[in-house]
Amino acid sequence: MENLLHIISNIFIVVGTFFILIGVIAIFKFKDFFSRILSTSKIDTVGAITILSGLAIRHGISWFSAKTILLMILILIINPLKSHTLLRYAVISGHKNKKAKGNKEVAK
Amino acid sequence: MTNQYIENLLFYFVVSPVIIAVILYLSGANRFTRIVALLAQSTLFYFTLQNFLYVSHTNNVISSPVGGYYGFMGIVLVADMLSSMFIMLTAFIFLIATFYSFSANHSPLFWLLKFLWQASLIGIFLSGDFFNIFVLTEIATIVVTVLIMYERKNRNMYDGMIYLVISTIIVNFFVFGVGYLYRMTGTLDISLVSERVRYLYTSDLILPYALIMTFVGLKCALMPMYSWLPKAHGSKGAPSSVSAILSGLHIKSGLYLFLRFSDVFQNGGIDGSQIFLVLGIITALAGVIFAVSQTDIKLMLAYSTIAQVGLILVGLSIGDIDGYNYVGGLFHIANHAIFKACLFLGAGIISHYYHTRESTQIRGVFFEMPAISIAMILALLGIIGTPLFNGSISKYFLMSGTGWDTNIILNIVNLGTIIICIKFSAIFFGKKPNIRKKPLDIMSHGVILLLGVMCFLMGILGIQTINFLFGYSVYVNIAGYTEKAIIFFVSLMAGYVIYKAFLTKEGPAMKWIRTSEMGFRGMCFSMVAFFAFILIAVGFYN
Amino acid sequence: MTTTIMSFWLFCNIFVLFQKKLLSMILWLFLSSIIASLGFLFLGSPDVAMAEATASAFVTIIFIVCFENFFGIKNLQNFIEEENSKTRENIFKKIILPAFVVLCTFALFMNFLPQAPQDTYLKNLYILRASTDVGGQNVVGAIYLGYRVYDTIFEALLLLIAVVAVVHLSHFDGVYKKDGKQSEVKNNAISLFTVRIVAPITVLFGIYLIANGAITAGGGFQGGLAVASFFICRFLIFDIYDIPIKKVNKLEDTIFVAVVIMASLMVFHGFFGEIPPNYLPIAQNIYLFIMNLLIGIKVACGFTILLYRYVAIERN
Amino acid sequence: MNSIELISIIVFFLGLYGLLTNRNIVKTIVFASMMEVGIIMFWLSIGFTEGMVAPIVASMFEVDNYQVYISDPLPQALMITAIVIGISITAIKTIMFITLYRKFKTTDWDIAKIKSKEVSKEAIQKG
Repeated sequence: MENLLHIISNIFIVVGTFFILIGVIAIFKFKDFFSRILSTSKIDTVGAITILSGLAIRHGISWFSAKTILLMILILIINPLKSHTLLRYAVISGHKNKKAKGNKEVAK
Repeated sequence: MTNQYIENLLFYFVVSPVIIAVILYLSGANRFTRIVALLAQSTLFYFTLQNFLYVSHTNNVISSPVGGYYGFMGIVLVADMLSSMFIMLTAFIFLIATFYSFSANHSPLFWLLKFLWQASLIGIFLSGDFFNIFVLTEIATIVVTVLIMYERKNRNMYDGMIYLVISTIIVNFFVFGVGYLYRMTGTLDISLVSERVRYLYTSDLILPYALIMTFVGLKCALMPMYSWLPKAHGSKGAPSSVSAILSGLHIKSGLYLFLRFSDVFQNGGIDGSQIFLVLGIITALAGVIFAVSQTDIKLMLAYSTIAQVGLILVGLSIGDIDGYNYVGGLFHIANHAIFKACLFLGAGIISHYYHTRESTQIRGVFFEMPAISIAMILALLGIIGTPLFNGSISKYFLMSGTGWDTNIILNIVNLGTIIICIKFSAIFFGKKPNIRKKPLDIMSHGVILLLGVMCFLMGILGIQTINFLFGYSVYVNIAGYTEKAIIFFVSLMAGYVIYKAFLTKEGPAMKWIRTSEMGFRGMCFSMVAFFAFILIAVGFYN
Repeated sequence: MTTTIMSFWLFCNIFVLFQKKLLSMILWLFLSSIIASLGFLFLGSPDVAMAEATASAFVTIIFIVCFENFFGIKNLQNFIEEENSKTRENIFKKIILPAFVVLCTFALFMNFLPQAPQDTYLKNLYILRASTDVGGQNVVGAIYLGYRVYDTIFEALLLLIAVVAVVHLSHFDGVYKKDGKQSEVKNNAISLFTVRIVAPITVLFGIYLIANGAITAGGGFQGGLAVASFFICRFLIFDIYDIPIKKVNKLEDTIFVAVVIMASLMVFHGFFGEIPPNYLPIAQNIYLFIMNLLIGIKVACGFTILLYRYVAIERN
Repeated sequence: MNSIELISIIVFFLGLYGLLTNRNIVKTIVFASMMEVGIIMFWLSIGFTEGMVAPIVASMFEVDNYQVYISDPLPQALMITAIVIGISITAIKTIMFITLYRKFKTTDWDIAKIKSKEVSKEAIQKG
């Protein structure tokens, strides 16, 4: 039973790190700000939650896993708020995409 | 008084001003704040006097671990002869300042800051713990910054900013040095560290010594790191009682820390007295040159404070630890507190009455305010070191037994101080201004007169005061004293001639010295250069 | 493991140095102190990690709120700096000379590094005797509330003076304007909704830290800072400035007097001496709890006032 | 002489270098607080060994050799004080800079020096 738990938690952790790897690749693939924010925020949330659930499974029913579950709930609430506020203030402070800037030069 | 009762009293010397300050601040502005403040201040002075008498009579060191945790686990407050004298001096000068600013109804913020400043200074003089000195110096820095910027109308933000930023950067060096000391000796208590430092190699102690002495160097405004002092002491926004305490007392906490820390490192085998002798001489000379070129009376006094502090450092680091020079240095600390407080308070009243601080525009003070000008003339005679005044006694001991080269330099510094005082006393004579006479304020004028008379009294009863204050029994041989008197009168004549010949009109050189001032980056450079200089001097020549 | 984190912290600090724009410099500073607080965890000090994390958050809020009008203009400072240092040869004075001076001092510093081994005299005493002398499981809490409570009094005093200094040194005199400047960016429903959920959790976390400061890591200061972050959410996100600042200021001063009286009564008259030994642990725990509570409330009030001054009055 | 101490000394000197090179008052405040974090790191790196445990009684029992593997509680108690001092000093510097900026309209140390002298000269004539 012990090593079964370990195997499952190892799988979860590997999947989580794989998600975060995709997030890092996404940062370098997309050129402008908005698509980067879109990809990283989604993947960060998913990656963090899978790793944390992997840890929770490893420790079974204990105070440690209770704390990780509370942490997961907090991440679920705060991460969308973080990316939302970033996006909103970027738009308000007049951040334009790179492509749009290109047209402006042409217009000039 | 039983020892147990006195042991707890030490803690209340520091905490009672804090509680009084906050209560006064909370009670808001009403008629009683001044009276309560005066009563609290006089009881505090009474208890410091009692403590000083107890320590000087029974001649034992009171060390009271705060909280009763023995074995140096907590913080230990130490009151030996030197620190009780400093506490009494602090309480006395603050009592003088309370009398002085009694008539001007200040806001409760003023009383809050004044009592907190006194609490932190007494805390520094009493504390036997390195990190505690760091916390108390930070509190003193913030309180002084706010007090310098007290009057909203004519305060100059740049001076306050320079003072705060420079003092907080230099304190980082101090905390670094204390970190190394803690790592090597395992404890933070000064007496325990000075015991355990004996078992370490001297080469290990060089770096903490340099770090801590840079902090002490800035606190005593040594030569390269002096330009925060005229901004702080001569700042426009400061009420005059604040600059009097700053110049008379706040600079002494730096000297006190110098004494304490050089004792600690003396046990470890590092003797920095040669370095600080040279630095003291350079500071004294430069302070004199800068002071002569000033026209603003408060800046003139601020730069002369630098010169006097340099002189005191020379005294403390020439001879052996209990020699005549050491006693001269200590006595000059007390004298300097008295006459500088008197001069600054008088200058405050004069600049308030004439609405200007330019010495060229102020004339005829002697006819306008005879009481104050008599007191200030007594104080000026004290600084110069005229015979039968307190300055001459301390200078006599300072210069006793020094080689002929240091003697000449000290006489040149004395000549410089004479020229400064002549230039300063130009404001007393001349034609009577047509300004309407202000009502005589008994409190402040009386206090200044008291200080002036004290300068004279401490001169005549010099040997008794030294015995009372420091417990050293000293002897003045008449032949040496008369020789000093002759040299004094010669230099007085020479000073007058030099002043009349060169200094009445301001030449281009003088103007450049007056207006040249270090920027912020210059001060940071001077800090780093000072640190590197001490490292090299102690590291390679020890 | 710790050296990798610390080297990453070093790189963040190097990046702080070479930033042209002010905003990026402040954000790099924030990142470097967050990593430092993570490093403190690996150095075995959770208390300092918590204090450092909330401290760097507050300092960054203060910087961004106050220096807002310096970020927007195309690096106004560089424009001023260029205007003064037009000539190229002054590059020597600006970059090379300071670099040379600092490198020499660094070389001197490394040359005289002390090699003496670490002396753990006080460390052993504290670890052995802290929980019996002062009570409570957290030795760090026992030190700064029991052995060195003299330091803690002056630290609480320092916070009180900082508030007084900020009020006195600001351009506007002590008038407490009821409604500060509304932030020009209207806050929409999403952030209001989520902060309404998260804010109570931070307050709960703060009170938890204050409550068992003596048992687990945490204590008066960290808990107070966490509770203060709730009030700061009200200023920054909800734009509501309805907190009666004058009363909070008076509350802070009275609590400070209570702290000083409490400390001097309990510890300095050896009050613990008179308690019969079997009741001693309870009295010690009560004392630690009350001290933590008072310091926590005082720190929370202090920082609320500080942030109110910056956000409501200094911003425009 | 462990690696953490070396890194904190380097950060301290980085802050010092920053102070010497820039003329912007705001950047001086940033570099001063950077120096303070460097010193806090130096204090906590005293006697550091890998895998240290916090000095809380509960976690002390798991460690066998309590001499080495429990971190020193004293620097931690002191550094909480140093952090709180760091915050309040930075807060006061910021307020002073804002008032200075409102009066002198500059963020440069040397221009502020020149302007402060002009203000004092006016005060003399007017006074």
